Amino acid sequence: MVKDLSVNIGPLTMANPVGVASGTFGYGSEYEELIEIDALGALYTKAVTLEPRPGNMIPRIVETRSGMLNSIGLANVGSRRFVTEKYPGLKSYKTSVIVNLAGTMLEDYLETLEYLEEHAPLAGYEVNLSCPNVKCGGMALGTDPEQVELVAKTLRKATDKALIIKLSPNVTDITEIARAAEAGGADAVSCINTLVGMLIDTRTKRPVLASETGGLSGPAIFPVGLAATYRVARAVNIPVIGLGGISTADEAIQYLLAGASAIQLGTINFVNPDAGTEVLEGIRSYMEENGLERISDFHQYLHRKVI
Amino acid sequence: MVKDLSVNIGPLTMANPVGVASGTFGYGSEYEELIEIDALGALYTKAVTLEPRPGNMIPRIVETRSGMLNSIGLANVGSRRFVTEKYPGLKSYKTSVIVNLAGTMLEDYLETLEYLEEHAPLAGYEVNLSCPNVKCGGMALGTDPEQVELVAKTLRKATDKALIIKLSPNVTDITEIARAAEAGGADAVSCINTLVGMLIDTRTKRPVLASETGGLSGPAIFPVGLAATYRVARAVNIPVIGLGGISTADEAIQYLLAGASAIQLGTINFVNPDAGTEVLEGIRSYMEENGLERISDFHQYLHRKVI
Amino acid sequence: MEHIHGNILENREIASGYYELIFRMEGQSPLPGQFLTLRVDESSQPLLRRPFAFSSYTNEANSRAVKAGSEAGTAGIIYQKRGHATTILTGKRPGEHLDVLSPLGNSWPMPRTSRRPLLIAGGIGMGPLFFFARRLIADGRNPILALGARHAGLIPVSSLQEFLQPAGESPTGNGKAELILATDDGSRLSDELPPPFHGNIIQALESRFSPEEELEVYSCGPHVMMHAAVKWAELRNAPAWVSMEQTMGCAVGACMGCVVEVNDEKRYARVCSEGPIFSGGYIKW
Amino acid sequence: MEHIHGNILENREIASGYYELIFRMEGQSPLPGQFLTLRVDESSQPLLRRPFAFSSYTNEANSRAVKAGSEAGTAGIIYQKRGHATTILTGKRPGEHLDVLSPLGNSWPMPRTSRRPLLIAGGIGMGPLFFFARRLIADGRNPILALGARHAGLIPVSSLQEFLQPAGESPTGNGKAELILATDDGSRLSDELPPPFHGNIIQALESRFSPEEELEVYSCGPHVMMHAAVKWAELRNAPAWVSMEQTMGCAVGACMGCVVEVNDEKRYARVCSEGPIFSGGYIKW
Ligand SMILES: Cc1cc2nc3c(=O)[nH]c(=O)nc-3n(C[C@H](O)[C@H](O)[C@H](O)COP(=O)(O)OP(=O)(O)OC[C@H]3O[C@@H](n4cnc5c(N)ncnc54)[C@H](O)[C@@H]3O)c2cc1C
Ligand SMILES: Cc1cc2nc3c(=O)[nH]c(=O)nc-3n(C[C@H](O)[C@H](O)[C@H](O)COP(=O)(O)OP(=O)(O)OC[C@H]3O[C@@H](n4cnc5c(N)ncnc54)[C@H](O)[C@@H]3O)c2cc1C
Ligand SMILES: Cc1cc2nc3c(=O)[nH]c(=O)nc-3n(C[C@H](O)[C@H](O)[C@H](O)COP(=O)(O)O)c2cc1C
Ligand SMILES: Cc1cc2nc3c(=O)[nH]c(=O)nc-3n(C[C@H](O)[C@H](O)[C@H](O)COP(=O)(O)O)c2cc1C
Ligand code: FES
Ligand code: FES
Repeated sequence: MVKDLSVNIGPLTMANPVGVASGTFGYGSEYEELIEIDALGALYTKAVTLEPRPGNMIPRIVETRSGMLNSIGLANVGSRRFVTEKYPGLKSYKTSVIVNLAGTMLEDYLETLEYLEEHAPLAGYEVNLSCPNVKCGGMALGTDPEQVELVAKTLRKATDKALIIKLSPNVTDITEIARAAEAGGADAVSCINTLVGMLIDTRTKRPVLASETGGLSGPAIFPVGLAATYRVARAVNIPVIGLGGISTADEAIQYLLAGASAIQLGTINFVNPDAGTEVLEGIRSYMEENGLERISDFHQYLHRKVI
Repeated sequence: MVKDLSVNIGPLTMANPVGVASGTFGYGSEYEELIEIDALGALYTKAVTLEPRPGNMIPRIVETRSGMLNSIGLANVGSRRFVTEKYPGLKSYKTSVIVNLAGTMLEDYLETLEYLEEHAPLAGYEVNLSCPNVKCGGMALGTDPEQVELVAKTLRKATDKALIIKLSPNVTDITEIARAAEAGGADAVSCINTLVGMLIDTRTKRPVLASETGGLSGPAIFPVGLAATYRVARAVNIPVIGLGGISTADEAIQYLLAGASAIQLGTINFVNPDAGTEVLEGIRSYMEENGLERISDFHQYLHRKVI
Repeated sequence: MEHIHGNILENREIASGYYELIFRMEGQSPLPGQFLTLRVDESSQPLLRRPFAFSSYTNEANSRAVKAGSEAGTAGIIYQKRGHATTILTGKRPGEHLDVLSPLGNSWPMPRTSRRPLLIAGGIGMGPLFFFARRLIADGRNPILALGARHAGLIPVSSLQEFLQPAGESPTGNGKAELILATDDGSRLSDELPPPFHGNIIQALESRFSPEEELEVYSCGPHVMMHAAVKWAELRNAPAWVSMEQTMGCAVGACMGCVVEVNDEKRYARVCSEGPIFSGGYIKW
Repeated sequence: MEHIHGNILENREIASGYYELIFRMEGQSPLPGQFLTLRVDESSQPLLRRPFAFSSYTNEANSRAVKAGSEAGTAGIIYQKRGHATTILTGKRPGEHLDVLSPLGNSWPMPRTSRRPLLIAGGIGMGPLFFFARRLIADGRNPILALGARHAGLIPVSSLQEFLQPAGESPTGNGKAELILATDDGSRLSDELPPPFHGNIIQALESRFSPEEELEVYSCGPHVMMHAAVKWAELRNAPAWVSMEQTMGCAVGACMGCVVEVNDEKRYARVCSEGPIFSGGYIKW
C-alpha cells in the first residue's frame, strides 16, 4: 500500500516526486488550460535573471534524432517584472514552485535571490550554473567545483528556503561538482541540464541555430541523465532530483531506482502535456505492484543511502 | 568537378574520407560478404590489447531511444593472435587499416604498439584513451591533458605511421585534450567515443547492462559529436576525424563542414551495412552540386583553418 | 486549448505533394488563422509535435461551411509532404486516431468595413486562407483569394471550385470569392478556373488593382512572398496581416522557442501564442 | 549473407500474440535454424535490426515444403508481438517492402541415424523447429515435435495441422510428425490435435518416453525451458542442441555484443556467428 508520495528537499516537502523542468513549462499559466497544475509535485520556472533578457537570436530550436537542441538563451522578463507579472499566478498554486535562477556572475545570482526573497517568496530556488547557452557565463561557473561551492555557500546564507544546485553533464566528473554543492550547503542537486550539441544545415552551410551550438534534451539523452543521477546519488548524502529525457513512467521509475528522490519532466511536456499526470499515475501503480510504501523505498534496490 | 577525395593523416593518404569505426566493423572479414571493403577510405579495427580479453559480463548491449549502449569491454583476441589470425586478412585490403589500441596503462599501449610495429605493420594507430568501460583504465588516461600528451609523445617515438588519438566526450573541455594530443605529436585526433549512459530494468530493479553503465552511441549522440568536432577543429592544426551518430550522407557532410577531414561510421553499420557506400556516394554528389573539388574545400564555409 | 483525440475521415492528395486531412474532433472550435499541433507518431523520432493551420471547420458533417463557435465537428488541414513527420502523415488512413492540441494561436482579424479583403496565399499558406475566405463569404464580405504557385500542378483545383459558384448555387451556400491565380512558369489549370497570371502572385496583383481600390491584405505562405505582400500593401497604405512560421517546441507560449523578431522594445514575439498572425509592420523582415 | 529486399505476401495472427509473416526474397536459401534480421522502420527509433529465425522457406510459391539449396523463394518467420519493433511489424501489409539481412548463423545439425529427433519448442522457438521438422520429414526422419505453452490460445493450431497428415495426404507431401503438446493450465485445443498434457513440456516428455528410446534433442524457446531440456537429455545421454537468444548489434560477428557464456577457455561465444545453435553442454547455463 502506498502510504506517502511526498518528498523532502531540505525545509520543503513536495507533495509527490513529479516536477516539470525549468524552461519547458513557462510559469505554469501557459499550461493551465491543459492540465491541473496542482497535481504536480513541483514546478520549476523558466530561468529568472536580474535584468530582462531578450534571449538569443533565431532560430532557437531544432529537432534532432529523438531529441531537440535549444538556444533560448535565458529569455525572460527579469526579476522585477517576474514579481509583478508572474509571481501572483505562481503563488496561487498548491504545488511547490521553485524559481530557476540564472546569471553571469555570482553577484547576479545573489542579487536576484535577495530580491525575490523579499518580493516573491516561493518554495525554493534551483540554481542554473550549467546553461551552456550564455557565453562565458553560467558555463564556467558550473564546471569548477570551487566556484560551485562558493555559489552554494553564498546563496545558502541568503535563504532558508530549499536551495537546489542544477548540474551540467558537460563535465569530466559530475560527482565532484555534486559534492561541492553539498559542501556549500545545498539542500539538493538536480541533474542533468542539457548536453552541448549542434546541427549544420548542409544547404546554407551554416549552423542551424543562430548561436551555433545549443543544449540537447529529450529522449536521446535519457541514458546520460540516468547514469549521471546514479553516480551522483552514490556520491552525496543530499537528495538528488533526476531529469533528462524522461517521457514515460517507466523511465521516471528508473531514475527513482537509480537514487533520485524526485524527478523532472522537460522536453516531453512539449510532446505530451499530460506526461506529468501519466507519470505520477505510473509511479503510484508501480509502488502498489511492488509493495513500496514511500519514495525512499525505491532506493533499497541499488543501495542508495536512504536519506 | 570532384578532383580528389583523398585525405592526408600525417604520413598516410586515405583514398576517401569515409571510414568505419572501431568496434563496429570487427576486422573487416565479418562484412566481406556484404560490402566491398576496399571502397572504404579507412577501416579502424576493434580495439587490440596486449593480452587477450574475454570482455565484460553479459548482457553487453541494449537499445535506447535512437541509440544503443554497449559494454563490450575491449573483448579481443590480444596482440599475438591478432598477428596470426587477423593481420593476414587485414593486410590484403587496399583500404587504410588503422589498428585501434587499448590498454590500462601507458606501458600497455607502448608494448602493444611496438609488438604490432614489428609483426603486423598496417597504416596506422588510433589510440583509444577514452573507452568508458574499463574501470580505472582508459577513462582516467583520456581525461587528463598531461597524461594524453605523454601518451602521444611516447607512442610518437615508437612509430612513424599515422598516430591518431581518439577523444572522449566525457570531459569538461574536449579542446584541451585535443591540444594535448597535438602537442604530443599526434597526426590527428578522432572524436568522439561513446558517452557514459545507463538503463535500468524496472522489473528486475537492476541495471540492464552487467557492467551497470555503458557507452552510448548512434543517432542520439549525433549533435554532441558534431559540436565536439566543430570545437576541436577550431582548437588544433592537425586533421580531425569526426564521428558519433552519423547515419546519412547529409550527416557526414555536416561533420566535414564542421571541420572534419574524414569521418567514421559506427553504430549505423549494424543497421545498414551499405551505409559506407551510400555516404561516400552522397559526399561525392554534394561536392559536385556545390562545386567542391577536394575535401578541404568543405572547410572554407565555417572557417576551419585549411590543413 | 485542449489535448484531444481526432478521428480521421479522409486523407487525400489534392495537388502535387499537397494533402487534405479531414477529421472529426471534439472540443473547442477553431477560428480561421488558428492552428493545431499533431503528434504524428508514438515513437520519439520524430519527437516534436508539428503545427498545421486549420483549413476548414464545421459541425455539419459533409459540409465545409464555417460555423465558428459551434461545439464539436469536422475539421481539416491542408499539408505539404516535406520531411519525416508529414511523410508519416500521408500514410494515415480513415478511422485512425490523431493526437491533437487545439485550438492554438490567434486568428485573422476581420477586415475594416470600408476595405475589401485580399487574401494572398502561397504553398502551405492556402489552408488558413481558404478557411478565412469561407468565413468572409458567409459574412457577405466578398473576398479576393489570390494564390501563387511554381506551376499549375501545385494548385488544388477541386478545393478552389467551391469558391466559383455564386451563393445559392454553391453546395455550402457560401457563394463566390474572386480568384486570382499565378504560376511562375505560366502553366495553365482547368478551364473552369480563371487563367493564371504568368509570374509571381504579387506581380499578378499589380496588374489587377487600381491604386484607388481600398484593400485589407492577409497573407500566408513563404517568407519572401509575405514580405513582398506587406511591402505592396504599405505602398497602397493598406493594412496587412501575415501568418508567421517558426519551428515550435511547446506551441503554448512556454518555451520561447518559436519567436520572430519584431519592431518592439522586447525584440522577439512568440509565433505560437502572440501570433501566428501579426500586423505586417510589426515584423522585422 | 546478403542485404536484400523482401516483398510481403502475408502477415497474419496465428495464435494469440503470434504472427506469421510470409514474404518473397531473392538471394541465398536459408537452412533450418538460420535467421535473418529486419530493419522494421527507416526511422532511428527503433534503431537496431531485429533477429528472427526462419520458420519456412521454399522456392515454390504456395507450398511450404523445404527446398533448401534452391535459389530464390518464399520465406516465413513466426514472431511474437513484444515491444516497439514487433508492434510495427504487425502493421505491415502485403506488398510492402522488407529490409532483410539473410541468411545468418548456423543451422540445426542433422540427427545421428541411430537416433530419433525430438524437437522441443516453446513460444517464439516454434518457427525454427517447424522449419526443421519439415526438413526432417522430407528426409524421412520421423521427428517428434513437442510444443509447450502457457495456455491453448498461444498454440497456432493451423500451423500444426500440416504435421498431422501422413505422407501422400498432406498438401506439402511431407507427411507426419508426432505431436506432443502441453499447456501449463491444462487448457485444450481443437479436437484434431492430440490432447495436451497438463503441465510443462518437459514433464510431458517424462511421461511419454521410456529411458531406452534413443533420441537426439533440439530445443528452442525460453532459457529455462532449454536448460530443462538439456538436463533431461543429459540424464538420458542424448545429444542436445539449443538455439540461444541474445540482444544483437551487428548480427554478423563483428561487435561481440551478442555473446553467451560457454564452457570453454574463451568464456564467451557469439550467438550470431558461432550460433545461434550450440551443443547443450557447451552453454554455461
Ligand atoms: C503556425 C504554423 C502553421 C503551419 N501550418 C501549416 C499548414 O497548414 N500546412 C503545412 O503543410 N504546414 C504548415 N506548417 C509547417 C509545418 O509545421 C511543417 O511543414 C512541418 O512541421 C514539417 O514537418 P516534417 O517532419 O515533415 O519536416 P521536417 O523534416 O521537420 O522539416 C521540413 C521543413 O519544415 C520545417 N519545420 C520542421 N519542424 C517544424 C516545426 N515544428 N514548426 C515549423 N516548421 C518546422 C523545417 O525547418 C524544414 O524546413 C505550419 C507551421 C506553423 C509554425
Ligand atoms: C537468433 C534469434 C532468433 C530469434 N527468432 C525469433 C523468432 O523467430 N520469432 C520471434 O518472435 N522472436 C525471435 N527472436 C527474438 C526477437 O528478436 C525479439 O523478440 C525482438 O527483437 C523484440 O523486438 P521489439 O522491439 O518488439 O521488443 P523490445 O521492446 O526491443 O524488447 C522486448 C524483448 O525482446 C528482447 N530484445 C530486444 N531487442 C532484441 C534483439 N536485438 N535481439 C534479441 N532480443 C531482443 C528484449 O530484451 C525484451 O525482452 C530471436 C532472437 C534471436 C537472437
Ligand atoms: C526549451 C528549453 C529551455 C530550457 N531552459 C532552461 C532554463 O531556463 N534553466 C534551466 O536550468 N534549464 C533549462 N532547460 C533544461 C531543462 O530544464 C532540462 O534540464 C533539460 O531539458 C533536460 O531534460 P529533458 O531531457 O527532460 O528535457 C531548458 C530546456 C529546454 C528544452
Ligand atoms: C559495440 C561497440 C563497440 C565499440 N568498441 C570500440 C573500441 O573497441 N574502441 C574504440 O575506440 N571505440 C569503440 N566503440 C566506439 C565507436 O568506435 C564510436 O566512437 C562510437 O560508437 C560513436 O560513433 P557512432 O555513434 O557512429 O557509433 C565501440 C562502439 C560500439 C557501438
Ligand atoms: S513554441 Fe514554445 S513559446 Fe512558442
Ligand atoms: S551481434 Fe555483433 S557479434 Fe553478434
